[in-house]
Amino acid sequence: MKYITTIDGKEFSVEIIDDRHVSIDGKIVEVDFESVRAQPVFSLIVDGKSYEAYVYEGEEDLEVLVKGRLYHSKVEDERERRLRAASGVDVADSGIFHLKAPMPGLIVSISVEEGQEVKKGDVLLILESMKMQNELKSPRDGVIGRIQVTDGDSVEQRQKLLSVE
Amino acid sequence: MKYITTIDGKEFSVEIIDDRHVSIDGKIVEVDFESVRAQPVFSLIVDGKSYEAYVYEGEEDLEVLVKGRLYHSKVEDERERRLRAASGVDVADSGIFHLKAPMPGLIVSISVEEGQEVKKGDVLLILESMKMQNELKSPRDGVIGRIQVTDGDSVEQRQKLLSVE
Amino acid sequence: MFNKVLIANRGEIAVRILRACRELGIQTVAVYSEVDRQAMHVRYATEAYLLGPAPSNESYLKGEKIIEIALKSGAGAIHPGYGFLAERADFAQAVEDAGLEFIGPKPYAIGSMGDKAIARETMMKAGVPVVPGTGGTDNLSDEELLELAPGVGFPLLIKATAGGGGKGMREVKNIEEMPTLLQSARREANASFGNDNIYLEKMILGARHVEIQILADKFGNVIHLNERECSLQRRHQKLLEEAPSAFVDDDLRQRMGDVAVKAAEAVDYESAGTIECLVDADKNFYFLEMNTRLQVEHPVTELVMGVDIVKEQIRIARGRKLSFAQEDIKINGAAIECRINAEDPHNSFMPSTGLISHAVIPTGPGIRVDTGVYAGSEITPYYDSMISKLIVWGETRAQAILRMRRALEEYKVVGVRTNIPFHQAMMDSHPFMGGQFHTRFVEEEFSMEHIAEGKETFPEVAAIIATLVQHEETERAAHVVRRNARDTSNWKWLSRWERLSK
Amino acid sequence: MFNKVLIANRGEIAVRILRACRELGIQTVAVYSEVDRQAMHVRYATEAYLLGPAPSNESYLKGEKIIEIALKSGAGAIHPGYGFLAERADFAQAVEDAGLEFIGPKPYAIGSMGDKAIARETMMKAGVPVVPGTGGTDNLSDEELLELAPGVGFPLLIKATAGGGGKGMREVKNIEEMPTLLQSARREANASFGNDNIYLEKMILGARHVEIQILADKFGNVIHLNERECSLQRRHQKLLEEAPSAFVDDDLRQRMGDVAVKAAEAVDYESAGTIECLVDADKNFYFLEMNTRLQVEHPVTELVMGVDIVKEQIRIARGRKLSFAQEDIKINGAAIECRINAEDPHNSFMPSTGLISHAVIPTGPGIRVDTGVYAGSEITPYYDSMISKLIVWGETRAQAILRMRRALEEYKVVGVRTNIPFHQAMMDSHPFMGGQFHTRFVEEEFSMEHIAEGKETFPEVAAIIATLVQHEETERAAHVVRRNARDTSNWKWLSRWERLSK
Repeated sequence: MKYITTIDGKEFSVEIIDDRHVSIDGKIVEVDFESVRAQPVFSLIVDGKSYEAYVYEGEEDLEVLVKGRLYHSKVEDERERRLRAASGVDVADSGIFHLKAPMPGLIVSISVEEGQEVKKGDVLLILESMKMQNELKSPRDGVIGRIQVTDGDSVEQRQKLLSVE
Repeated sequence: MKYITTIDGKEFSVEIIDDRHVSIDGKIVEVDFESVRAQPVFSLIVDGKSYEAYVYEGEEDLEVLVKGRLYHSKVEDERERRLRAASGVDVADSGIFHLKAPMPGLIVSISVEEGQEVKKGDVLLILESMKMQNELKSPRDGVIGRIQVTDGDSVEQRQKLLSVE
Repeated sequence: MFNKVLIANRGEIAVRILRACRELGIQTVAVYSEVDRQAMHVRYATEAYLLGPAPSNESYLKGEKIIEIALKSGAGAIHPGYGFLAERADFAQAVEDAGLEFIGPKPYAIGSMGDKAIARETMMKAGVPVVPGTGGTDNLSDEELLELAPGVGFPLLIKATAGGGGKGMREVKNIEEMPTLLQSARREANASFGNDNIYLEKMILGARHVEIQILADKFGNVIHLNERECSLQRRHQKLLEEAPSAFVDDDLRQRMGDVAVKAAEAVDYESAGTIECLVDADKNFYFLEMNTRLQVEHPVTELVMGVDIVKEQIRIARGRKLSFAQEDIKINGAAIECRINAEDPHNSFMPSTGLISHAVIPTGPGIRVDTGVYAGSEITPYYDSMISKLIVWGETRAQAILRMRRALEEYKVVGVRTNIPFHQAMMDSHPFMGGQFHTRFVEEEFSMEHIAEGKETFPEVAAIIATLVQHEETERAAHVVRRNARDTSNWKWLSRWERLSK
Repeated sequence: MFNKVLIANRGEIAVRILRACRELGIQTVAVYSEVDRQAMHVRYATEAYLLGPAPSNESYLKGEKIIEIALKSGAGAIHPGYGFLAERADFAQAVEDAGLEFIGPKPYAIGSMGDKAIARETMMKAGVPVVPGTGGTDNLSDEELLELAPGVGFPLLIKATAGGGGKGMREVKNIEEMPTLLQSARREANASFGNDNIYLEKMILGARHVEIQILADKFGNVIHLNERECSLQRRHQKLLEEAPSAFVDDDLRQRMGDVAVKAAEAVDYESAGTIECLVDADKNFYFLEMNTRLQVEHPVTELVMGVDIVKEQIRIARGRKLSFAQEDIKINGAAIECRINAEDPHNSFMPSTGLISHAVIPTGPGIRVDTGVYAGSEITPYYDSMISKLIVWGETRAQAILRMRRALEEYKVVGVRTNIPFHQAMMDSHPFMGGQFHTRFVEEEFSMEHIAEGKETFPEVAAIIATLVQHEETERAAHVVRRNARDTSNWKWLSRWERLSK
């Protein structure tokens, strides 16, 4: 089975050959892979090198913690990949960014207005939660679309606050 | 719902009245009972007293660990109880005791012979496991029935070794 | 002498105090808000009583109700921990009036030291240098503060008089931005302490935050337990503390210790307290404030001095003399504390809420973890984001750093983001290793990304593991369809997948 | 100087050594048997290699294979831990011959001290008092031992010359039972050490087991780290150790320390080692044996002396001088170690095997846990039953006991039986609290049942909890039948039930 696996934006071509062998970018490696009972923990030994990994579903991807560093990963098989390629555009790059509340809290102030142009990194609004005021910033350049909250609103986690178009 | 609950051999009559009330031996108590997420842990608050309990299936009963002490418990509802009473005898008190290997190991020596009378606490055989020689003793008075192993045998966990009749 | 203590707090500090009580054979009473019903402090205590809904002002700030519970349960004393009611003189007074022992200083000391403005006055009178700022102990209005600001000079800090922990604190660069910041500081101060009084203080740039731990009994004996280095802060929140400070020499240590003892004596101090100072590059120090309570970072002092500060607080409240004299206090090795917060260091330290589905706590030599959370804990947005404290001891500071590195790598929390990667980067930072930093180091000079650059990474290993995990999941899906053909190996796929999809 | 170490061991001690290496920035190589593939030491090491099937003689005792792996992986040194190959002079020699550093003493020292019979000779020649027994260093046959036994006098002990940890040891009351016991001792010795030589030693009744920790570098510097109290044993297995010993006064401490240093010097000792002695009621002491390796109970010494013994071993092997001089060694507080074994104290301490489905490790001030197991670990019958060590430090022995009590109550292991209840009873035992015990105390005078009698129990609480848990399970079953009517509260029942029925 062939997969295209993306780690922190970098693509690897990984093929599962059999229980003990995979190839990565054409290079065959012998793997000893174990799932540790009752834990989200995996152990991989390659060429004697031992790697312990915590693997769990993140919000949007599979997160892999190896030697104290977290890797964001996405694994697609060839079929999925072809389908996505056929659709022409990468959904992630197009469309509208919806700013959602990362946690429940209180809207302290909204720093932008509908129709205003913003740059990546501009503060969009301030959400108070856990006794802290947290600045929510724009992840990209754009224009502010609909603002769905006002100052003083209590918001739930994942509630839509505004959009950047 | 009424239950007969046995704790370390002592019987209690426990009735679940509603979500917040139970009666134990006729005395009504207000209970605040919670199951802690993702753990075999329960929290009971009665009259302000806080009890944390680990509850898990033991080999033959429900084990309840409260304030550093383990309680062996058995819970029967009234119907079960009546059925058991109707059957006349308590199964546990009759019949044959089968000595099973509590863990895999090596039979080092058998201290008894078939037909021999033994008293509670007499050593039946010695099982070597985890580098230790472990004496397996008779849980009650009786006569040795069939011995199913000989010196030097390797045995699996739960394998029948001999019986006391 | 009391034999039952009510702990008016939650989280790791409630557990810390409960443990001290248990080790002293003292019965305990926990209080909790609705969202904390399953919390560790509730399960750990001898008794537990509900306060009210989650928001602090409906639960942990309800002093009257807490006193009522103490009386009803027969507790003879109340330990306030830190935060919440810990520095409220009115609460301490009410506790005393109810005939209970408040495990902390007398209301008078809280009042005169807990109010940051009065404390500055008191210290100035005692000849202790203070950071320049708005004098006077009146509650100044926004108008008055705006008028006084140019005299203090920019940049300056707005601080809450009832403050602590950086709550209600704002940096002000110029007069234009000041009105907005005054408002938000007051709002945060009110939310945190139920008191919106604020004052102004000049910012001393390039300084270190060094504090002296004090212990005082009811018989006028006062000792200090040397200093803690707390310069590593972000938005005035301490992130990492050490004892001793790599910057403090014996002479400065003694000068600061003497002043700290004097400051405590000036208000007939009793129990544990901390004198916070700024120290400039020339080793001049300025009194900042006194925290009239136990502090988050007390464990680093405990590890190097061999003194259990919480137990001493309880002993003092029970009317015992101090177990130690000043000459018994010797620095042994070095200790570092990392505050483990539920926040994402890769995303502006945004607080992270959710269910901790899995946690592995580091163990082994020289490691202490003070925690109130566990696998199964829900991190809610109602309280602050600190979930535990990881403290290590080493024979030397260098060994403590190496040990902390090891411990941070062992520490695994699944379900919420934590700032562990921040601390890992700090342990790899050369200025930190060299002890070269100041209170603005984290914000102005430190970059996680920069430190990460030099480190070996394992993207190929991550790719292989991610693919194998995904592949097994796919295999499992295929096998489930052919359910009748299941064998034991499929069960293996299944359990893995179930684990992953939880 | 080596930068990579192979750890020829498993379990908690492998993890302990791996951690020390990690804190020293040294790369690590683990070895493992087939059943240990998922073990913590395998996952924790930089590299890991399979040795063979589970039985020790096909895996952890395969010295040649281990050396081969060390050479292949580029490790420059081998740390043997304790047990397995730790006291095999032939293995140490083979390591040296392969051009690798053995982290431990030279083969000559292991040979002359590791062989208990030769060690006795050496000590007698150096004027150190020894426990009476069979002299001579020949490997005596059963016939010879039976002949010598009456001269030694009954009761006596059969001991393995390669022994340690009580393995291969038998108590003999009279000559009649001796032939059988000789056989079983030889069998156990062979299984544990690959060597079935045994000797006889008189039993000194009412004595204490006190041992002195030694550190020696390659430059002839030898220091001792004072004593450990190890009298609490069952079937000659240590169960609980302390430092310092409540029984040892400064005079005895100094006398024993001096002799221990002399003993180490007599064999040009290098690395960490322990001189075990019996001390009678009149404070006379007798050399028992020297353990030429790291010991299980080393942490209690580490906690009170502030010395990391494993790191010192590694530094010494790297050719460094000792970090400490004798005058730097000061006793600070008190430490206790409880060995947590997978065995059922209510059922003749029968070893317990199985899967640890859940574990809560105690945390907080003054607690150290050295462990190689975790939730998900399988306890197999192939190796010894110790799953972890719980070590506490206190300002005084009394405080350490109270802290241990707290820690034992926090420690939860679900899936296998442990001896935690035994240790809890010990902490409540008056003779233990008073420091009044000897090597046969556990077997002859201590009763868990007797201690339990006085304690408050909560059968009604247990009854309520058991009933509620069972009731919810029953409710759940009823709800599952009416699956369409499910609501969120049913999910709660379901998840509880799933958890219970795992």
